[in-house]
Amino acid sequence: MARVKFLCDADRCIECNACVTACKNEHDVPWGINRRRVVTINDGKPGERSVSMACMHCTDAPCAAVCPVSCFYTTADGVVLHSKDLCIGCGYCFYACPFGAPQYPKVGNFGSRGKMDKCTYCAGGPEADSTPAEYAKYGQNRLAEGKLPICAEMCSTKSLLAGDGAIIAEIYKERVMKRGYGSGMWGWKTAYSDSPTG
Amino acid sequence: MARVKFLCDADRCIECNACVTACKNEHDVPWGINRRRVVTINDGKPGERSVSMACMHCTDAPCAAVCPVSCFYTTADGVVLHSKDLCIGCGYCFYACPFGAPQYPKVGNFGSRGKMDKCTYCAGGPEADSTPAEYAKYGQNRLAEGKLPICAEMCSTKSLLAGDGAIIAEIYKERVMKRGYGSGMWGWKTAYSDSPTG
Amino acid sequence: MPSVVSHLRSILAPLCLAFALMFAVAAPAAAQLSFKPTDQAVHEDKLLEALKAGEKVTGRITIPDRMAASLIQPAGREWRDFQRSMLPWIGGIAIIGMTVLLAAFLLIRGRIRIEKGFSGRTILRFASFERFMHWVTATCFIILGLSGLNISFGRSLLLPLIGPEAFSMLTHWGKLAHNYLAFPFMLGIATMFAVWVKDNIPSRMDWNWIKAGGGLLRNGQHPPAKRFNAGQKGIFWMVIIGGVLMSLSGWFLLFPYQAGDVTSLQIWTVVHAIVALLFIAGILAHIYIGSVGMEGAFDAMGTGQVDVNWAKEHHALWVEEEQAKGRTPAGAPPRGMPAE
Amino acid sequence: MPSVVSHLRSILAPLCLAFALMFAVAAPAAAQLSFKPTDQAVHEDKLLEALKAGEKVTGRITIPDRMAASLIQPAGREWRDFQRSMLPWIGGIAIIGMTVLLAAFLLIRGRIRIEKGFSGRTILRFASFERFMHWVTATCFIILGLSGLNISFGRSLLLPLIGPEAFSMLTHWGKLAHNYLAFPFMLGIATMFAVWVKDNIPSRMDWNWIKAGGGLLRNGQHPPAKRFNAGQKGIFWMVIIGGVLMSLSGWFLLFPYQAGDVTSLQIWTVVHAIVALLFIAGILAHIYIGSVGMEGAFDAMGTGQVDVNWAKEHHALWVEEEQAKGRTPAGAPPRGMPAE
Repeated sequence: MARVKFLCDADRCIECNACVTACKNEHDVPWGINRRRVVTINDGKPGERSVSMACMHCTDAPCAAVCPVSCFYTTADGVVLHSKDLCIGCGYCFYACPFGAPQYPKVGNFGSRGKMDKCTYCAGGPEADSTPAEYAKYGQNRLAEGKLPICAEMCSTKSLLAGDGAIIAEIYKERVMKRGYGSGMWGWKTAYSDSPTG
Repeated sequence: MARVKFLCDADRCIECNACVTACKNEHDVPWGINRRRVVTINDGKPGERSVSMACMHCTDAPCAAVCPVSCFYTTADGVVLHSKDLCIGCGYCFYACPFGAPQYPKVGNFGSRGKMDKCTYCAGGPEADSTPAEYAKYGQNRLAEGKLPICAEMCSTKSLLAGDGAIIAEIYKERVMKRGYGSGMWGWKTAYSDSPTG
Repeated sequence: MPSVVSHLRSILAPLCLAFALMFAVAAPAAAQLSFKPTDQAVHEDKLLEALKAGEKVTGRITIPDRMAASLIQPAGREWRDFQRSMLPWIGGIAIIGMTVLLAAFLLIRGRIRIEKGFSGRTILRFASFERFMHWVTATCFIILGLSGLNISFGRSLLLPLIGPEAFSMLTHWGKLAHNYLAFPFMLGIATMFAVWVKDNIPSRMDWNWIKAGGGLLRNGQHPPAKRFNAGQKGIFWMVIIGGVLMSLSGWFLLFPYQAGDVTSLQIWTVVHAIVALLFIAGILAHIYIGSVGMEGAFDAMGTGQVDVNWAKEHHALWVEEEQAKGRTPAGAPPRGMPAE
Repeated sequence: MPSVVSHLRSILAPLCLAFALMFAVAAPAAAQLSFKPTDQAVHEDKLLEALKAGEKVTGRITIPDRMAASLIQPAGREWRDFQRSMLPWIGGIAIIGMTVLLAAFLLIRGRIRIEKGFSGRTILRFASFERFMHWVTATCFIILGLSGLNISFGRSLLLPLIGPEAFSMLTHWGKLAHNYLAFPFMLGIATMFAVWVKDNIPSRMDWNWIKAGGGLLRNGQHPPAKRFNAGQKGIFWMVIIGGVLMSLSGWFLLFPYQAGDVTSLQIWTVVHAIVALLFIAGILAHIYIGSVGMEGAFDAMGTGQVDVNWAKEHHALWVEEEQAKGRTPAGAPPRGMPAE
């Protein structure tokens, strides 16, 4: 597999939140943590758009850059993962992340927030693939089973795309060509420092 | 919980097939078996409607009536389940089911189709709740965890409803009142011998 | 006044035209705006009402299983009614009815004796291959029949006695036996047809035999018959026709969806069940007459040698034919007979 | 002709009216039909460009976590740059710079001796409570400082030496220590302020002391001072102001999201880090002068008793005040001095 990415085509998102539900369900994500969320801008006004956002698995990821214990790593597919064994829950990745992806099970009591949790691109963590230990910490490892992230697989309007960055960018470009407009590949430039649609 | 039912509001279904995907994913349903499917009638013509269909968990279920080994039972919630230990894979339930719900892992070789598989309303089977044995045979037992079926939970347009029959029928009636039309609660009368919308 | 009218007309005419134009232009837009899905709505109720018997509400599906395109098949309910309501009646009348009939016959007519008693000399009626063929087919039939009856009625009759686990296992093995014994049974039917058809062509003589009641109803009356009398021919053709129907319907159940969708399977199960019950009833009569019902009859399929007196009474012409061929009765030692 | 014109007018006028009406009616319908989402499209690029510094692209969210309504916060990148690029420079200049400065000072000026040598008689400079307060705060400061430096620079300096597991565990315990020792540290700062503020009010005398270089630059020069000279007052106010800033910024990091969203946390971490580095640099100078840098100075916080000669040289007015109060120097046995 080439470099995998997420792409959210906000012109298609109907804010159904199925991606959010699917993610929570797939990984048994605890209360209070949302690895994915849908944000609606200009709500109720002309130009309303909804965007499904999670960790974008950035190129040169800010979270990895600022982590005091260097608990992040990038897989061969370009997925940004982290080790909950090394994480000290300091919150630095959340400060640096442009997308608000890192989540913490607790907030408060003397800054001890627990181990950071975030979208794994359904690719688990450093543990051996598809083991109960991996599941308990990071959720399902769908990539190891040859499956793509459940959020995108389940997207009813195929607004959220996951897969080879080149291919999903191509799909988006074709859509924009065909329908004649596009509000942008949300977060793409920020995450990957490129913008195939210019 | 009262008598649970499924309700498919075909005027809302956008044929995204997320319910199908969610179900297959939730229960690790093998290749070739679809516990849920989306059927589109009048495809491409005026009056096109898509309906998500699975086991409706009928009142006085035909499958239970015709099973030669009486392997079906109805839970206190009104969910129709079956025991794969007792099932002999004869296919009778499929002949009697108005909704084509029963599925078989094999077709052919001298009528040995393997144990029947069908929608469990995410309620597992006769095994102890949420055990690996139950998962292997029937998939997740979400009801035991206080969750509703994943197909309806994930429905992007809330076309597919699951839950207390009285409540979801009420929701549907309100919708019909508000929008001024309704193509019917698909399969409801056939499955439950009543029709709250007349 | 006329000028006013004329003026009004000259105003109204273009106005009407303009309005007509306006509606012509605005109509599609208005239609778009006032689009009510209800106008073109598909009502499930109406769809179901419009269905003819056996039809299904069917659409398009995106999964490979084409049969899944059937959305609702109301025929399932009729099939269920057949299985749970009609079949027990058909089975009850056919099987219990035949059993009562045979019991009454035995009670009234009694066992049909060899009038002249056993001669002690026998003649070969069925060669060993014929007997082998008969018993293989018969054994298959009995197991097929019992396992079939178990599928239809075991749930009511046997399940309460032995419990679900034992019953399910029994039924599972019964199903396997049913599936695999179908093949020797079909072979047996085909072989029987090939071997015996030449002796089972109906003839005028059969009509006389039937008119005479086959000699079954009264003592001392024995209408002449060749190798098979009309009663036996009836059994033969029942077995052949019933066997073919069972094989055909069973074949489609053995290899489901080869001949069509669920509707055809529903039809074949109904055919299979009705023919099977009539078949079983018929074979019950066959078993009766070949064992308890008639003295000396069982030997034909038992040892293959029948007593000459029995043969002469029931198959006078066949004995003559055999003797003409030089096949004289074997000089067997006199059979141990009851002191009658 | 006029009649024709009049006639035409009488036709055209209502026609125009009708057309006007037609457009009035059809216009919204046409707008509906030709609706192009692109006309009102929200372009991510434009949204991002329109953002002011520190602003976020924010919308509505249906989950309870209100902070999740922030869609994109470009400020994260600036915060990252601060952490990874600026902070090492600030830290390097402040800490390494101060160390180099002190080393140079020691090299050039040498250790500042008691000119008249140890008298052997001492006077109480800091009561035991003051010393306890000082050392509790100092210990907290050292652990806070080291664990803080580890958070910022441990990844580069320590991680490669001891490996990720050991480093992560160390940093985790360091973080806990940092979080909990913050409280005694804050208490210490508050107590120091309460106890010492009356002796640290700046006065004209301090100005003279500073002009004279505090007697540090040249031997034999000792500008008069009360209990604390201007240098010590400087340390005091650095500790108080630095401590308050560290406490304030740290408090918001200890209890995140009490004071606002991620932006305020970004700001507080930056404040915390910069103040901390300057604070550490300042305290390095304090440690130097109180230990290696000046003969007899450590005793003040060590035993609490300073040599009378040291006291007279550095705090002439304070010694006079103490003697006026009747607190005479203790007749301690002559201190073991080097033979100088």
